[in-house]
Amino acid sequence: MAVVAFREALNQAMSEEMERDPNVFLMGEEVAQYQGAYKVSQGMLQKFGEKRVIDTPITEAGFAGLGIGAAMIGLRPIVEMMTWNFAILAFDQLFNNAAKVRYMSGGQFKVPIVVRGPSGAAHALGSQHSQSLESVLAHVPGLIVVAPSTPADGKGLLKSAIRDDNPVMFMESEMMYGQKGEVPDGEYIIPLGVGDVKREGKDVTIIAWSKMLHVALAAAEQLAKEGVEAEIIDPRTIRPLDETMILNSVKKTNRCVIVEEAWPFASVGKEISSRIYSKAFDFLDAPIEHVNGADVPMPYAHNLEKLMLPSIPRVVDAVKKVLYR
Amino acid sequence: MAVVAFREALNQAMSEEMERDPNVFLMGEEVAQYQGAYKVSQGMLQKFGEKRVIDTPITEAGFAGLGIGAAMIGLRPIVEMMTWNFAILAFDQLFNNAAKVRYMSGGQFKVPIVVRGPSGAAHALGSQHSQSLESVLAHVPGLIVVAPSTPADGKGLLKSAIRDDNPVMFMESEMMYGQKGEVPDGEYIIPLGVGDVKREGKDVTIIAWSKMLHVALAAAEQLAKEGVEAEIIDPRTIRPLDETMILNSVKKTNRCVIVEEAWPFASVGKEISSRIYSKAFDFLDAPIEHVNGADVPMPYAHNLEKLMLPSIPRVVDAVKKVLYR
Amino acid sequence: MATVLSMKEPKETKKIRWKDLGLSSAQLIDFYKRMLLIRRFEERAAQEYGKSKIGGFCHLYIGQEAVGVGAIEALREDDYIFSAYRDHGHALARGMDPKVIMAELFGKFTGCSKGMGGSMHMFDASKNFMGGYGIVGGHIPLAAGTAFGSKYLGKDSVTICFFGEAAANQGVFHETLNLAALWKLPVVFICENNRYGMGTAVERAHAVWDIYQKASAYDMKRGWFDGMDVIESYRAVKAAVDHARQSNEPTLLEARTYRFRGHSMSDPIHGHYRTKEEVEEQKKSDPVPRFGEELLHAGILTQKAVDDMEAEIKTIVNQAVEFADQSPEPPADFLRENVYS
Amino acid sequence: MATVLSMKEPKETKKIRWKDLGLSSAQLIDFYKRMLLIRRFEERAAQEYGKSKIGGFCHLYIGQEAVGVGAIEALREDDYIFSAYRDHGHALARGMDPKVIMAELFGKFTGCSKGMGGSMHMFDASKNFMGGYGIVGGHIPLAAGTAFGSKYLGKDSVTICFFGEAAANQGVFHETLNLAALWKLPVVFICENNRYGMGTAVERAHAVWDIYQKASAYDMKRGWFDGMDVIESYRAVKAAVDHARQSNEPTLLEARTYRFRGHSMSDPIHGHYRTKEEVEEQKKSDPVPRFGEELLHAGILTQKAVDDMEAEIKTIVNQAVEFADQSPEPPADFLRENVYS
Ligand SMILES: Cc1ncc(C[n+]2csc(CCOP(=O)(O)OP(=O)(O)O)c2C)c(N)n1
Ligand SMILES: Cc1ncc(C[n+]2csc(CCOP(=O)(O)OP(=O)(O)O)c2C)c(N)n1
Ligand SMILES: [Mg+2]
Ligand SMILES: [Mg+2]
Repeated sequence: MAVVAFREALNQAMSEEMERDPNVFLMGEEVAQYQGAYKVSQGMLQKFGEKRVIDTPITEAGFAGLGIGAAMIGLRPIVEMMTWNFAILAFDQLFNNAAKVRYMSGGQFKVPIVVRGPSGAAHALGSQHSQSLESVLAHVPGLIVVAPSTPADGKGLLKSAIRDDNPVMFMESEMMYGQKGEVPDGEYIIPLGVGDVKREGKDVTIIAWSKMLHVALAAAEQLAKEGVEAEIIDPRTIRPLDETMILNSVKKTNRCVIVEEAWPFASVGKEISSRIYSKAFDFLDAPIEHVNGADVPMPYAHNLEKLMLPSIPRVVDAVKKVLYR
Repeated sequence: MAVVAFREALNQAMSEEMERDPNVFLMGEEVAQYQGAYKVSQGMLQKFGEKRVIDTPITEAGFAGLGIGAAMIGLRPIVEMMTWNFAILAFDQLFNNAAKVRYMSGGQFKVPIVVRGPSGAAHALGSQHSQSLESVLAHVPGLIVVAPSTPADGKGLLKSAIRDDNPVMFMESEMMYGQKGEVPDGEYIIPLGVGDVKREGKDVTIIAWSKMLHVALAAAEQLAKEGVEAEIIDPRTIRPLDETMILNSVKKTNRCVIVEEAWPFASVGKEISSRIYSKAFDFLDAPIEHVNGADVPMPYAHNLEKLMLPSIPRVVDAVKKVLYR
Repeated sequence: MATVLSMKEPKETKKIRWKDLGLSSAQLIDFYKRMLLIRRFEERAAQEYGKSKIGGFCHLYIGQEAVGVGAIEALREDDYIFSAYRDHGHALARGMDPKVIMAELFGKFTGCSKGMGGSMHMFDASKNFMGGYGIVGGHIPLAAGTAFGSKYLGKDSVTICFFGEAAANQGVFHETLNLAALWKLPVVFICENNRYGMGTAVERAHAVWDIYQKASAYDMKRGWFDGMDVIESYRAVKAAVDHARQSNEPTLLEARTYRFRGHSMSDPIHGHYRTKEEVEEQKKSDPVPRFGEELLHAGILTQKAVDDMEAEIKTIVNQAVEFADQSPEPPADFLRENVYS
Repeated sequence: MATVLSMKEPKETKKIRWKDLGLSSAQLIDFYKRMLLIRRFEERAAQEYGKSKIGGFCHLYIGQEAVGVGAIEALREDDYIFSAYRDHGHALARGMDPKVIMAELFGKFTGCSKGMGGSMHMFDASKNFMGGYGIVGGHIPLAAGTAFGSKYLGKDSVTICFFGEAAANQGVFHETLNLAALWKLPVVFICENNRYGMGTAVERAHAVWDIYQKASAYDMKRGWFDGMDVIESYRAVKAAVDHARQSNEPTLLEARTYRFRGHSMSDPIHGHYRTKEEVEEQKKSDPVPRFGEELLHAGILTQKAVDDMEAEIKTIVNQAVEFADQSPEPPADFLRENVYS
């Protein structure tokens, strides 16, 4: 197994799929000549040429819509959003066209598009550039939402996303692009909708995805020193959600903490906790704790940004709370 | 007390506030010459003139943004969206400007704008015209979200919304515009963030807002015949949510059903159930039941549309389920 | 209009008729017949709407038939068509079966979108009819997408995209025109300027009166034509489509037309925003009788042929209603089909 | 440029200098001083960024000083200014205290946005500096909003709005220009065409090369000017602002300029998208020395005065850094201030 950075794993996924299927292409701001704003597409222009690695003007609605149209006649566009914050400009295209064409055409046209890019806070980017919008996207039936936390998951899931016939919203993280991890050699596929236990434990279940998985893992290390064995589960795909894995873990540990970077109101975390409560009601020994980004826009000041985001101590505290320690 | 239709109550609220404050104005597609796509602004052009009742081109992002800019220098725009489905085109303006300017300017600029219009399904309008997006809006800190269910609430809350210094997203319903109800005479104000018990009962709490309140009320009538006394509570304001009222009711009835027209995933209903579970954990005698719009885009066919939407029988069944009947 | 690229005044363009277009008499008759079919179909749709057989919004194409028929006749079978919510006429012009269109309006499983789309969302993959869309302007970039796709796949299909003049104010129209011009995509944008976006007259919503001139911001070929004249429509669109096919260059065409009915079925024909007189005046240019008379005078049609045609169309429309009436609704479990996530 | 409305070639416009503009020597010196302040401030910001005192994205205005200074000097105090994320220069040109700007960059409570905004979101209500915005094109309709507000309130304030040439592709730019032209709003749109949107050259993103011509789609007054020349910037913007004030008519101005640094601090000065040679060539038109030399030759500035100015500015910038350094971060409970819902 090779150790590769997250961006490289994503690059492999795209490149392999483009080699496999001539109908796959990549489009977005700065993906080609500039080699990617975050260098995820490095070298792809050189490898696949201008026809298949395409720089777009800064018109998120326009090129997302163009991708949807192309997908309707059998192409498989990968549309890079420089960040998901900018994709808000394309929400009408995603909500009203990508998510609905298949349904309202009675199944005649599919929209096999992948829209991908980094989500969430990086560092000191301020209010408009630090949003985690997975719950907004996952609210909309017709869209699949993926948020991987490791290079291997990123690769395996992106390959599945590209092959899937539905529109897949693929949420990465600027802060993780450089993070390295083992990625199995050769063809490596992870099915959409299947979560992963990232750490086994018996005392408490911590649910986290994307960047927060790593906060959870670090908290678990610390908790282990205090004799608490946390089980950490990563849904990986937000919608459809691997409810079985979640329920199984909670039924085993009887306690649960959900860590997410997003704002708390009507978040994915609330979807998850509400499901656990309703389907594993009798298994819970304590109310579920949520650790979220604070319910405010992201402040610029470094000290407040840190306060805004979920942190290891906050996760540790939440675990102690559900353990009544 | 006069009996007036919902649209008339909203018209009164706007007209009274425009009389009170010259900085309030109304802007949107067809609000002026055409007298409102759904006649909510009927007569207002004649009363207030072209300067204050303004027809816009079909450019939701443009005129929403224009309203935000005007609000930054002290005007109090009411921006009518012909329906909230079209407001998706303005989500960048709402999420990134309306919700954040106050925060990221360190409090220097406020955005006292009201964005209002009908939300949800009307009848046979199909996938793109039948969306209930309150959870998407309520996810974003900085935005206030209101969804009244009666003419009186509509009037009282809209007046508060217009006077509030924050951006308020005000969600009405095409299906309710003609609905009549008593509206107190004279100045009538309802504070934002305060819910209302629409029916007292002891056996079960049904939480519902906007159009669904009426489905809940009808279900309660039917249940009453079977000896079940449902308490029906209407948060009225979605964000900030009147958590106290909700918890008090559930602590009394020990059972809860949440009815919402929106899709289920990461919905407002999930926010509410998750809060109840976590804060009234020991008071619940059964898992909370959710009655939602089906997790699909809205179909056109009449039979499927009916199946898609929450209905009286579905609410009755849910209540029976939480009562273990 | 004289050519797609020039911007002549309507009077000049009127003089040129079909002689130079190589259209056979059979084709001319077919133009007329299709327009008549749309007219009668829409009239019947209005009646069925009145009987609550059709629900929701229902936007009739009455008055604009010449645009859709002329434009779509200029296409090949492998070309792509996008429409907005005023899409019945385009679907009929494309040769979709009136039965499946009426069934769709009735929300039946035999409808062209299986009853899932309704009036605003007619689709037919077998005819490259890429659908009707309800968000004003929202479908315009999709049309650039199929044009992009044709080019990517090395095919010479062209895409045409219909939208109203009010849609040309939407941001995504601008974004798409820039993309289409920059990337040289084989797409023809057809703005059906019927002078009103709902109740708003062009001059109350647009800073320029000549909608086609919006293409100047993208250095794009552009022109307008008399949208009440099916021959002019065919001529202009054919030229633009041929040009797109040969050179991959897009064009923005403005069809000057008029809607004789209200915006949708719930909207009065005239009211706060336009007078009865204006509508009556416009009806003098009704594209259907106007072209019919021209064909009569030219000896291409006879009164008898017209009468036969009316009878035939009446039967077709009757059968469509009967078919729709008798068709089943979608089965309950279809509610959860076709959305996989 | 000769007038706001004509579209002359740069060579012609070069010949006209400040004589006809009624500018005093003191004003001309002030122009120079402000440009120099921006240059030195930005150079220092780059250093402090290197020391991690400044976080996030940091977009320097180096190379474009003449645009902001000339434009903002053409305004009255009660006029409104909107900027994008490349906003330090505009804030300084507006006369905001370098201390509060540096403190904002440092994320301090004494910053112009109390440390909540950062580099991209500088606000100053007391100077009608309506803020910097990070979504490309997203602030453009807000500027139409303050212009609308001035008119509504019966004031004759004008709004100017800065944005990059890449922003002119965004849909909301188009929607806003239509609204501004249709409603006759007193707003001047200033497109700072520095030839690149991040790494994408104009011609790779725009179907037209003359960005100002995009206004033709709205019948809007338009023009371009040499953005490397502070006098031309002042001249063009003054004419447009005066026109807006008198007639409520908007204008689109294109400032042809160049950015000498990378797009943001994390971006190299040259690389895949432009060559070192190109940047060096452009530096020959550096607006700061160019105008300084002109003033020297005209006897308006002396070398001594320039040296004194450099020293004074150095002190100002040093003090700004010191102030920022010593200022406190926002208190923890400020996290939840200013968001009421
Ligand atoms: C984004 C959006 N805003 C508003 C509407 C409501 N609406 C539907 S059609 C229409 C008028 C469109 O006029 P035009 O584009 O000229 O087309 P026409 O109806 O005249 O064919 C409006 C305002 C909508 N469907 N979508
Ligand atoms: C909607 C949106 N898309 C993408 C970005 C990322 N981005 C920030 S600046 C920029 C380039 C903008 O170029 P231009 O408008 O020419 O301004 P300049 O940076 O040259 O001053 C891009 C792509 C963004 N901030 N917002
Ligand atoms: Mg129209
Ligand atoms: Mg630029």
